[in-house]
Amino acid sequence: MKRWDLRRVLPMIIAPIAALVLAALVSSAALLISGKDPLEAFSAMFDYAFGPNSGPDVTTEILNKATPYYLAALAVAIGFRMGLFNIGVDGQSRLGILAAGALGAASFLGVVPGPLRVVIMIIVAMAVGAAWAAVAALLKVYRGVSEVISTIMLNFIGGAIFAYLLTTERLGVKAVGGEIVSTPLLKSDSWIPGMSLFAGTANKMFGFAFVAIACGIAYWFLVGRTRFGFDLRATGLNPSAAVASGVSPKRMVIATMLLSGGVAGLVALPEVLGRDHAVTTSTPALGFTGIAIALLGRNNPVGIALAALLWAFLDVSNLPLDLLDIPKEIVTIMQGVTVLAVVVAYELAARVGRRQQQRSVGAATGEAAIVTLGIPAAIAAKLGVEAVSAPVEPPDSTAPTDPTVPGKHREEQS
Amino acid sequence: MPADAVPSSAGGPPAVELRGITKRFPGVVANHDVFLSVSGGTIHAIVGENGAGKSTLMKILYGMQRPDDGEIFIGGSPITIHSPQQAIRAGIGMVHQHFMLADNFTVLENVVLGAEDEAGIGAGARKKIQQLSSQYGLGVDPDELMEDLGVGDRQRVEILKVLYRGAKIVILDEPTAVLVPQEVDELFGNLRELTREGLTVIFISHKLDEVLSVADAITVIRRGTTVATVDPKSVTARDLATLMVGSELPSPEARESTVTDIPVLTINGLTVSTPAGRALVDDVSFTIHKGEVVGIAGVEGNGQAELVEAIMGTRAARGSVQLDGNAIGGWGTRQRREAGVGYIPEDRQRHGLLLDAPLWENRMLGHQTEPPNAKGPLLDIAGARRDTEQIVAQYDVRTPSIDVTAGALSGGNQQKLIVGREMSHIPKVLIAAHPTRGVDVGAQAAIWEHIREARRAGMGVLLISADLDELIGLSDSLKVIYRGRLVADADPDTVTPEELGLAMTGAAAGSSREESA
Amino acid sequence: GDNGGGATPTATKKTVKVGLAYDIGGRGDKSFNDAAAAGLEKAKTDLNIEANELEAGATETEQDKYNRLKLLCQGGFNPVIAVGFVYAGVDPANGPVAKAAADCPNTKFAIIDSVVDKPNVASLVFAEEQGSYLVGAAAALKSTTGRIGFVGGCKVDLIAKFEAGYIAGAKAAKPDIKVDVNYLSTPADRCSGFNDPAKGKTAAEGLYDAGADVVYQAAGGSGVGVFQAAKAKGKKAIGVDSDQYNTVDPALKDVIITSMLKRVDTAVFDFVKSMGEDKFAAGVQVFDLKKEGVGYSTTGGFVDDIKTQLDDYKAKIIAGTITVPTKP
Amino acid sequence: MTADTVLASTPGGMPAAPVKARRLSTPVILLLVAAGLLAFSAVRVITGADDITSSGAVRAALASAVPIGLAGLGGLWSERAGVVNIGLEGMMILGTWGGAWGALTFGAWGGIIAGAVAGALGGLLHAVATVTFNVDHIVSGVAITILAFGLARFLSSLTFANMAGGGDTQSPNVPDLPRISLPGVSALDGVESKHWFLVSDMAGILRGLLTDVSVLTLIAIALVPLTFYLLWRTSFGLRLRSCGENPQAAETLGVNVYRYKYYGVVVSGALAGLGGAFLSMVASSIYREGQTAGRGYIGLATMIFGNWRPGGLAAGAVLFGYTDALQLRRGSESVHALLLLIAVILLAVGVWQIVRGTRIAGLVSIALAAPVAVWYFTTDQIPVEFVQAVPYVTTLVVLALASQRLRPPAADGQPYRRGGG
Ligand SMILES: Nc1ncnc2c1ncn2[C@@H]1O[C@H](COP(=O)(O)OP(=O)(O)OP(=O)(O)O)[C@@H](O)[C@H]1O
Ligand SMILES: Nc1ncnc2c1ncn2[C@@H]1O[C@H](COP(=O)(O)OP(=O)(O)OP(=O)(O)O)[C@@H](O)[C@H]1O
Ligand SMILES: [Mg+2]
Ligand SMILES: [Mg+2]
Repeated sequence: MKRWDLRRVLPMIIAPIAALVLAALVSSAALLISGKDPLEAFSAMFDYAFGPNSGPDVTTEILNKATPYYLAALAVAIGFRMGLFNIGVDGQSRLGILAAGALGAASFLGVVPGPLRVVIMIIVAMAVGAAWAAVAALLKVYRGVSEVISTIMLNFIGGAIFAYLLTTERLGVKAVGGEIVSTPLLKSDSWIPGMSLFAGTANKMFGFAFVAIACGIAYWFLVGRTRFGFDLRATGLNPSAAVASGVSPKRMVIATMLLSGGVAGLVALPEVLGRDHAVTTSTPALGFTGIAIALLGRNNPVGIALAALLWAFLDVSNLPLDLLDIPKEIVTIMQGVTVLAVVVAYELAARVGRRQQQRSVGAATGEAAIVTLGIPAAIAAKLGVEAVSAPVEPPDSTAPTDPTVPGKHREEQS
Repeated sequence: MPADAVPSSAGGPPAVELRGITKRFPGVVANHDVFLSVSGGTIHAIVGENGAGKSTLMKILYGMQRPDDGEIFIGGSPITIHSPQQAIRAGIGMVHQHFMLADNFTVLENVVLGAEDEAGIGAGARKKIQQLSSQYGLGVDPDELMEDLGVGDRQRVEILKVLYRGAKIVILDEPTAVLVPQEVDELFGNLRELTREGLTVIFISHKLDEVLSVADAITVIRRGTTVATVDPKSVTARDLATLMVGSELPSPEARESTVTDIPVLTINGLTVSTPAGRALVDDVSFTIHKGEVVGIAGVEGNGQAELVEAIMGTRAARGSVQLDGNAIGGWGTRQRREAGVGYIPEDRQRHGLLLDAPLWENRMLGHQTEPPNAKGPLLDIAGARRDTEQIVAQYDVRTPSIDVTAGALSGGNQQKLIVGREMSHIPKVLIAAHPTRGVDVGAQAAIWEHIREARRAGMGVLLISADLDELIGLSDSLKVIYRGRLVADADPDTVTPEELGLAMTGAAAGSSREESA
Repeated sequence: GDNGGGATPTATKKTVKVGLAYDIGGRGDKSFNDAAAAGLEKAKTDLNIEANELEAGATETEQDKYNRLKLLCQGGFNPVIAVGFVYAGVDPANGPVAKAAADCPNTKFAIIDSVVDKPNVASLVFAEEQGSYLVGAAAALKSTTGRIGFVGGCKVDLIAKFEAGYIAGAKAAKPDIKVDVNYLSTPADRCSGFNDPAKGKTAAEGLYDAGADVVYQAAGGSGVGVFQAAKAKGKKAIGVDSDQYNTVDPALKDVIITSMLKRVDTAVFDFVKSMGEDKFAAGVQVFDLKKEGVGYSTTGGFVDDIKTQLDDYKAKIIAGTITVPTKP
Repeated sequence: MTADTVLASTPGGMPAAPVKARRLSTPVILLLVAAGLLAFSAVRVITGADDITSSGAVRAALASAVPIGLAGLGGLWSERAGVVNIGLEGMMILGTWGGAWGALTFGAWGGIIAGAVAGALGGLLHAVATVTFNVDHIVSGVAITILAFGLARFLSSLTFANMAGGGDTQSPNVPDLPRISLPGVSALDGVESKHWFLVSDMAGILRGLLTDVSVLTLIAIALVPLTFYLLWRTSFGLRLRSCGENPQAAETLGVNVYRYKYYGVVVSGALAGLGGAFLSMVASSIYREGQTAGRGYIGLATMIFGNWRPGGLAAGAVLFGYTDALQLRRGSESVHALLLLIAVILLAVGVWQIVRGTRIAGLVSIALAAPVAVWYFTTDQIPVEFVQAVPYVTTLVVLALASQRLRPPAADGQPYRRGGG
């Protein structure tokens, strides 16, 4: 078995595609039930997203929407890789962005040059997000509180703090004519400029997308290429073995939670720095979206990127469905089914892969087995046994390595 | 108990007969054309190397695995068994190799589970359990919580579970692995009691002398096939071993002492307590010198695991631990390992491997901060891969490549990988807990040889094992642990397994057998 | 959404294609969005129009709103009506409506509840505090216990306007009246209090138990819970936005003594009508008492006896002798 | 290491049994309840926050506790069978839709059934994913919640949107279930409104619990002892729990683990669905999108809080329901009054700890009591944002204090495959 064995990799590629097809079928069925034409729906979505009219703008928009999704999913994935469920991305992101937004617009920082203020905002957002995540980490480490529950509670509590602070009596302001409370608008020197992807589009891609990409690369490098990453993965794969290997579980939980919360703090920054230029009470909650996307992308930085784009495509392109009087909830249904189908498909693919590995192990060790078979003649003679000692014929012992043999495999018994 | 309903041994059809059983797993033929005939009212032993297919065969008989081929006869009539339920209905009961008990349930709940129809789950069941317990002298209290019981009691609960269901055929898969000789004797007493009542016992063990002493017939399985059925009176343990392995065993190597007087690991007053204050390891002190193997004998659950964990730094402890002159008591596990403590954990799958990761990543585990696995804070993947190839070759890990996952390897090969990994870092001290548990004879000899070799090179070894022969054969000095205390020292040159076993139960505390190390 | 194909042509000059974008909650919220829908429905029957309606999703960015507006204007809809302040965005000068209006300079836009200063945008805003003042006075006058209540769906400034007017009106009518205020949510949970009738019910019960006998709700979809509580306790309630006496479940009608009318329906209808007559006027249109843009309902006849007093307040507000506060 | 290490003689007797979690005896519990009642009563009299023991607050607490408790019971069934169910929220969403739709189509009782069935279908999906396909339990739960949200909206656009008074996001008014009052208790109204020390408090509590109670509330309350009976006193329950403790062992004893896991998860979904139906039928008489507002997760927290036992879970649900009800009933004042209570409790705990000899913990408690008291005396109200966080803070604090005594089923959340052991 080679390092990149096609037999092992192929199921992993087929799995998400099969899941997508299934999701499309399910939503088609839903559409047919409500008397709509699925093809019309899908073509309207594609036309809106990539067609000549709206295409360039909407495609850019998909990228822009995918950017915070990507960050949210990365935040979740860091935890997932060590078996930690950070469901609190939402709260961490809101507190982080509020602190960053308020500070970025604060007058006492007015003298600081814009780019430096951006850096300060990024650092503050990460620090506050990490600090809020640390509450859950400490509760887990020292009080044994499951992070699943504590982060959910902390989302509500963080939200309360956010809502308390972002009012016109405190950190918030209201623009003339508007009703939305937000932090003061950032000065334009601390905006991150966007870039046009296609000629003549009004919509610009967030400059922060490059930060997100950098985060993805950093994630890949950290998890796959560093000692810390090894500890992280080892803990996720087998916590007790990781402990025996020298990983300190407490430190690991805290470090991972801090990292995850830090990235969570970044989630809303692309939009704030690139478009809104202020933090509002309606910062979208991306915690659950992040979980779903991390799962779809198998916690892999490239997979997450693809999943984020898919998710963003579905979210953005459903807009024209209303015009056609097609219920756009089918998109949510499709998202839910995709996640479920993808994880099931990966599970099945992993089973196929595992079986293939066992076969190849069996094939490699089976040959060795045959050589040693047979009773030494001396012993047989001494004991007078040979009645039931027929050695196993070689073809049979290797039979299961032939994939076509319909042996009763463990996987098929249930 | 249905003592009457059992076909008598002589003359009638065999109580259990298996014909031509074949069972394949992906990549493995676990059973191939197996024939087995067990007479009623006897104790029938099955022996074979690890992975020979014994457990699989019994699981087939008990309905937990379906054979690909072959027939089963109970009391002479053919029967299909597709689930444990059917097996139980056919009068078959099984005590599994690993305890099948729910810790958070009471004894009663564990026993009646699945057999609620017998006597309900309340007072009736309690009465029945008490009655069975006294009838067979098991001494089990139905209302105790499982987690409060020791291994011996657990074993008896397992047997009680089988009896409670009115089994006429009782399968015991390695029931003695975790028992001390005295407990084994008790168990055998129980088994004979059962056969006197007319029950049939099928019994799997790796301990050949035990088998010879208790069985009425012995079947040897090798590589999934029945090799022979022999009469215990006409064979020796050595004959059996030869049948199992299929070749002559290497004779035990003559011992030569390599012990120096340079201490490498010194433990002083080491104490591990539960949160409630009970001492699990109680004021333990000893020294390991360069080139010395110190063996710890003890019944499982007397603090060995905690002692190892305390030395490895994965469990809080009081007292001092000195490695090569450095007090390492306050160090974390990583620091200890980097300082030269090698570790072969007791449960390799739980503590030693990442089953879903490839071999080369498993090679890094535990040494992820050291060359060849790391350069500074980064991993050195190429280095680790190269070194893994070398370990695979040197330690005869049977695998098609280093990219398969560790979970795809057999237990013995997994163990060889772990041993190779630990040895290749040339530890100053090796903490080896049951280094050959679940490993077949060939691999066992190889692992011993590796340990001896490293010892010659000056490594100190702390050896913990349930295999008394291994302990005696490998150790330069032996200590007995009982309830967390070192209660006796023994000289491996003179002590016998029986004496050691006696000391392990605490009975010999203070007796004349101890000698100074 | 609605296909809006069935417009019966009547005496208007040309067919107007109206695109309407709802706020979160959308059609069927029995309140704010439904008021806009009612205006559109009326336009459909009375005028020669075609219409299409788009709903907002639960978690949207400003960009999504902008995309929605742009989809409508690019789809040839003119005018495009944005229902709700969210469409103005954080910075109305640069928000979804402003941007879409810049992108489609030939399309006329209307925004409800916010002011967007663009040559092709009409801003339709309401003096909710004035209407609330009147129902506050009504509540105080109707109260026998000297204690009344207010249930707000979410603690945001817009709802505070309702609260402020209500309290001011009540105090004007009865200076020693006690007003208990209870908000159902905050932006902390993304204003779930607009969607949780159970919370509305619990909160209103708390107010009634504390002695209030009239409760005014500005709680969107949770308002029905307030009416249920009133029914169960045999107390009274005041509706909001549309004449809820007419929209609520018949069993609950008799608890609603009046509703604070925020004539989003009229605003929408008038706006569509003006488009048909080519009379689009950019700029702010304040729908206040004077313009009958806010008011109180009398359906059910519960406030007939105090109508003169209420109308007196109304006249004073119109005349400017009373200025109603917008912050509590 | 010398020869004399050899023989420390064995300490006599068996090693001490591990300390078991202390169970409170009935008199102690009664005493604690009485003390609690006294404290509440005193705080009410001192602060004048009559709502903290009013019948209305108690009734609201009950109504608030029921959906959470049902979700928690759902979690219990599932996790006792070894399957973590974080999809409770989604199953609840399905239940809100099912309850309203069923009630509108078949009448109120039909709503109960439809709500439970809708939730059960969600549970079935979770079971298929986790039990049959061995998908990670949390993953499946998250996916089901996403799916349920879309499905409920889709279904309402198919059903409610066509009904008079309904829309894509809300249903018409849903027919109500009967409500029951214990005869005679209503008469306590007079006593309650006097605001006497202790007497009025007890009257308020009794009235809240015994009058004007929906039958679905009664059903929900009855489900708590019923769950206990079924899971701990029947062979069905023994088997189901064995799947959460040691499925391999259960398998070897002939228990069909898959089947019992399916039972557990499907019942779990049905209970969560019932909780959803309660929301749309009893708590608000209307289906409204987003109405569950995270109650499924709170239910899960309640179950953990209750140590995976029905009684503890019910206590947790009531605590959460109480704080939730209080914050909704002129919360700024009521919760403000609770500050005093908290200060008093902290002080009492501190003194008790010092008496017991844990000086430092005691001093910490007392030190914490001081700022709370200061907060109370220097303010009149608590900002509404914080008032609304009270239930979550309470849950988190209690979990932080109690988590280490908790004992989840041993095989909870672990994948299981037949023949895999
Ligand atoms: N639960 C399981 N699931 C899948 N495969 C398994 C499982 N248990 C064992 N195997 C397969 O069986 C083989 C060896 O398993 P096991 O650990 O029983 O080895 P063994 O026979 O004891 O080996 P050895 O003789 O080397 O000790 C491996 O190839 C592995 O793929
Ligand atoms: N569930 C399984 N899936 C795949 N292979 C298996 C499984 N169970 C057992 N095997 C394989 O079947 C072979 C026989 O295993 P079995 O457990 O019967 O051996 P055994 O004789 O009981 O060994 P031991 O002495 O270690 O208990 C093993 O080599 C293992 O590879
Ligand atoms: Mg084995
Ligand atoms: Mg075995």
